[in-house]
Amino acid sequence: DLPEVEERGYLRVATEDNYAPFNFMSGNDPDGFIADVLVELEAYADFEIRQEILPWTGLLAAVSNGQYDAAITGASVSDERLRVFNYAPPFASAQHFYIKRADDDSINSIADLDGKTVGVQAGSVLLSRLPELEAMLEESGGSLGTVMEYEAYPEIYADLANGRLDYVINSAVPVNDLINERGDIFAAGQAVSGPGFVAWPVPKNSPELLTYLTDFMAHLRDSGRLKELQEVWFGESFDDLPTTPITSVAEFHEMAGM
Amino acid sequence: MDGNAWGLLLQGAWTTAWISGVSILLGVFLGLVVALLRLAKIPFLDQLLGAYISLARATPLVTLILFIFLSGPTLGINLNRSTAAIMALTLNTTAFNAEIWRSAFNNFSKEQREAAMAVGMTPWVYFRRIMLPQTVITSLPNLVNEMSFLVKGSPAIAVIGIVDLTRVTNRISAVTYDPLPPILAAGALYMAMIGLLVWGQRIAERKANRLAM
Amino acid sequence: MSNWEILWASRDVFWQGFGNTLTIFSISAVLSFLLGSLLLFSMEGVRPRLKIPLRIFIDAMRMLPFLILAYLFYYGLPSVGIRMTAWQAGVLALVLYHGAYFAEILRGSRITLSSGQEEAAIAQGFSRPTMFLRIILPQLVLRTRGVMGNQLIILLKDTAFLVIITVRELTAAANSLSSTYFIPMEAFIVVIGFYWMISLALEQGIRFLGRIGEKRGFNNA
Amino acid sequence: MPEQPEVSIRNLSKSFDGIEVLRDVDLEVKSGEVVSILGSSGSGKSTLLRCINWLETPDRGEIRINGERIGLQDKTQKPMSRRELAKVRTQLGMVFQSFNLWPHLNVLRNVTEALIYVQGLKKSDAVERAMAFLHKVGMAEKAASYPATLSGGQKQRVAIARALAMQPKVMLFDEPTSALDPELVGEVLSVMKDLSSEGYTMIIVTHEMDFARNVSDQVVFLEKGIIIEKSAPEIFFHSPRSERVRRFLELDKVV
Amino acid sequence: MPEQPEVSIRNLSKSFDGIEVLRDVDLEVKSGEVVSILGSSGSGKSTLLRCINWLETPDRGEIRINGERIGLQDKTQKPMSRRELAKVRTQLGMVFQSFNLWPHLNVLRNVTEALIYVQGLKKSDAVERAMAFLHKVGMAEKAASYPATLSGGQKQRVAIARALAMQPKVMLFDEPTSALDPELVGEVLSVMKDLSSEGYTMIIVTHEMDFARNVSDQVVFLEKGIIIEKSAPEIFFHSPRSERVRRFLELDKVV
Ligand SMILES: Nc1ncnc2c1ncn2[C@@H]1O[C@H](COP(=O)(O)OP(=O)(O)OP(=O)(O)O)[C@@H](O)[C@H]1O
Ligand SMILES: Nc1ncnc2c1ncn2[C@@H]1O[C@H](COP(=O)(O)OP(=O)(O)OP(=O)(O)O)[C@@H](O)[C@H]1O
Ligand SMILES: [Mg+2]
Ligand SMILES: [Mg+2]
Repeated sequence: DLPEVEERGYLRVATEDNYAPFNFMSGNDPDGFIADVLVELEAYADFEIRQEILPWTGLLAAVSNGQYDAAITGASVSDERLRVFNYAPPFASAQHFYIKRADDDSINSIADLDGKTVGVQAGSVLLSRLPELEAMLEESGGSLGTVMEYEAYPEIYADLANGRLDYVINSAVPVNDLINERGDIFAAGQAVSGPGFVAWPVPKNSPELLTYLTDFMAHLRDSGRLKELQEVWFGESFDDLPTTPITSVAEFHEMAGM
Repeated sequence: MDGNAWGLLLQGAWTTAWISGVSILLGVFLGLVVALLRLAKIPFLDQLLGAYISLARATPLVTLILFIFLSGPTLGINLNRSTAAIMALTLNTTAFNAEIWRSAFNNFSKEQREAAMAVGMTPWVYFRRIMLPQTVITSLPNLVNEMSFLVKGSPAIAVIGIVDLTRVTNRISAVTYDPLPPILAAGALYMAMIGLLVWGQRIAERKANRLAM
Repeated sequence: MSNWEILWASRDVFWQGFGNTLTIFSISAVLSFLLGSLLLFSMEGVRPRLKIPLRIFIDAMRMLPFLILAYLFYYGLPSVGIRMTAWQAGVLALVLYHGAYFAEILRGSRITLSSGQEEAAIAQGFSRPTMFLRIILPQLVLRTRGVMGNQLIILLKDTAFLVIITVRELTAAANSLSSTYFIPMEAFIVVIGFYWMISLALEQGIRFLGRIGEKRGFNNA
Repeated sequence: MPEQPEVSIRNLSKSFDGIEVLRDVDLEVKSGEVVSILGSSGSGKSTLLRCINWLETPDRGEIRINGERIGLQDKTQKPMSRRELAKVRTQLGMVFQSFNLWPHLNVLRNVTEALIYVQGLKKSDAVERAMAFLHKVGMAEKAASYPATLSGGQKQRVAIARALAMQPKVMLFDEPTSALDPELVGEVLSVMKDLSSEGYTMIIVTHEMDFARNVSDQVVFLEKGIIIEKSAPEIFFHSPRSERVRRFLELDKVV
Repeated sequence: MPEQPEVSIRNLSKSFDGIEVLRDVDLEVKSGEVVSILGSSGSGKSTLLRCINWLETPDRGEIRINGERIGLQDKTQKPMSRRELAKVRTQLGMVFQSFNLWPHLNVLRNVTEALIYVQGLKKSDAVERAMAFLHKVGMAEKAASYPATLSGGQKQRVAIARALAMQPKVMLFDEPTSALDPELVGEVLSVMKDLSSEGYTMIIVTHEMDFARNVSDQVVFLEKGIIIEKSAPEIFFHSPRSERVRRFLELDKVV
């Protein structure tokens, strides 16, 4: 927790390296939204920040295990993770959108997704919130088609491009980034879920650190730096995000309107 | 892909190469030791080693590496990443190599052993002068097979933050959204590394083909 | 709910994954052994011109990471108009890949088989295929049983790579449970338990071969 | 028209690593004839036998079994396919100097294997015939044993039974009795005599002079790959033409 | 005090899979004595020889080389460590029925290997001694060849040279001349005679009656694992006590 960190003199944070635009590498150096935020944090804090780069697979385990104090990455908030982690106030929306092939004219609205094959990451928050889409489809008299689960998004996009999938669901920020890079092939559609949030997981047994990071987020927001960085990296600012930490499922559901 | 990307890939390849290389050397040697200890059929130790081989072979590498890395601090040992990776790879490959060696020893000609015993060779001299030189050659295809699996399985070490060849590939494709070129390039580098081992095997075999009797 | 209770509640997911793993593994193990034997037989020189391409195929498979092979089959081939289901692509990749390894294992033992036995068979008028099937292959299997055990276990674990091409096998089940509920350790302990069960069964089979071999003087250590 | 020889060898030469092991060997063996090949160790006896059924490919020369060419196509001089070779070889049986039993099969199955999978006998017939020959060599009660548990002489007897059971036209024996005791030598001999009276042709490499004297119609002496004496046993053992053979025979008496 | 026997075997029994292959064998071999073991195939001759240097572990009985117990610790009756066994075995040389050469070493190194790594000779001395023995068996010019390229008799001669070069006190021969031609039999025999006059003790399993008659001090006849005759060659070959031996010898003459 925070006293330990202050005594130690440095904060150990885990980040990722292949989740653009949050975390990615330019050559050998971390880049992206998080990298810039860490610069701010370094300036804000009176202790050192030591950053370690891990792949997503082992990352949350290492944090919950106490190897690191917090995961400074783009982690979506979910009911299940809230059992183990609290979240600092969110810095990006994780609302879900569908993506289709740019040249596919058969899909123009959510109702058109009726019965079509969808790709989504296995075990993800996106998968667990599919019932919301199902409800929308049923409203328009349709139903959810086959759901294909993948380990990672690069493969999902590959299968969308080669036609095995009709559409893919991902959250706001990565969707924007994808369309930025490959707008020639893919196109974004409408939201298929209520609001969702991207935030930093902090172990449940570090309440003081959570408070500290909450204050830091407030500092970023108030100084206008957060908005700037969001516009640089996400292409839009998310102005109506909650400003308090998320520590329980009930809180989360209320914020997300679930 | 630009020159910069190639530079990163080569750095990753070097990491993969040296960590695999060290683990291969350790694994071949420790596998031999384990196989010999099992041949001695020392009660208890034999069962212990048998259980180790059985479990280590069945455990996926990623799990093993995470386990070593995460449980190290709990046990009060602070492993650096490379050490943890080498430990995990070695634990894994040793189990397979032990079975390769054991199989070679089991298949070794009974007549030759008896001839050695009859001239008064001690087990050690027999092992070193008669059995080992022949089983090294006959096990070579299998040892090189296992080495190839080790190199190919090494991407698992990325899970604790080591930037190996595969990790570099992921980093590049995360930005470009075009995974195929870096994957193919990495594939070529992996093939070059393992190709070196396979080539060595062919050379050694050609030199020793008189063993077929 | 404790982590173990969560896992218990999701036991269906595990059973299904286990069933898939077992099915893929059994099919691929049988087929790749057959392919390996066939490769070895074809390299024995019925057509000398086949020998070099086969050699190259085997070495290429040994050099190529399995993941890339599976990846190319599933994601790469559609671009040239060949579309396989995940299972077809997965099993085909496993069979080609491990078939090459089986061939190399058998070949390694083949070159140390005494030529006298082969000559005895030839002198009795055995045709090549019959001799291979009745005289050579059974001995190779007895002699390579330990290494075959290794290979089968690696094959078993390689089925886990098929998660990347959407085959929902055991590791996929664990991955998704552990990332959904964030219970990595427990989920993987269960998976290791399952894999270990299968490999213990394999080891039992290998031991049985060992007893057959022992009676025939194949076990000399 | 003269009777056609069962085995005819013409001009056979073979070298290993540039050293000539057989040089211009000529030999004709008539149907039902028994030929013994003598010669010192390394003189090329085994090699000659192995060339006859093309286990060793000669460098030059021509071998015919029953007038049929082995190894090379008669017209084109091209190598035979393996299938063709296998067919010619079914006329030839061979007992090896080093037995070459198949270790994964028990004694009975060592004998039945070729009966079933080459001659296509029914399993029960194969077993019956195999047991008959195993009886002849006194190995019937070891039918279920594996080669690894047999004594040297026992292995040799199984190897003999295995070759005999195929009932080929011509039998090639490479020192068939070297590991046998006198009693068994007698038994195996009587089996071989039966065979010869049944019309089998036999070529036997042996070191046992008595054996050669009593059984053969023709005795051949090889020296450094050349046939230096080829005659009926009465002549060979009593008045050999060559000095070399005389010395060879004398040494035998001294022992 | 009576002279201590070089090899003493008492009450030796051994069975395989419940079948007794040796039963209560007693044998004493004095220093410098040559003992021939005769018997039909499968009677247990090789097994007896293999028990003497503990390649086969007997079920019961005691074997002493020069008074020194082999296999079991004298006091505790516990099995010897392999190192201790190796030490006792240096007094015993053995030539196997199936040669058992080491295929990865050439002929010369097959002979020198144990000289260097067991007896600790310098390499040059080992080579010198090895070449001397290879000369004796006529294999000096094949010193650089590998076993796979040797003929049967050549392999056997190398195996003999390998055992002789160790200059053990007691030599065990398992049918050392079965694959040799008469000339070589003579040569090997004379080597063996030399050895016996140099004070070597020898136990020889053989099927060659003349050999046994001319060389041995004692002839032993095994039948189904029991010694049924043990006598000097003059008695053995002219007036054997047992009917069985008489029949055995008669058959020899018939051939
Ligand atoms: N594969 C081989 N490569 C090289 N040389 C060989 C090979 N086979 C045999 N030789 C050589 O050819 C010669 C003749 O060998 P062969 O086996 O025909 O002798 P042999 O007359 O049968 O002798 P023995 O009575 O000892 O069995 C020997 O000098 C042997 O070393
Ligand atoms: N490892 C074994 N397992 C089972 N039975 C065996 C084994 N070794 C030998 N025997 C049996 O023991 C008996 C005696 O064998 P041994 O080799 O001593 O005979 P031998 O007198 O040397 O015969 P030969 O003259 O044919 O060499 C044989 O019936 C043989 O089948
Ligand atoms: Mg020969
Ligand atoms: Mg014997």
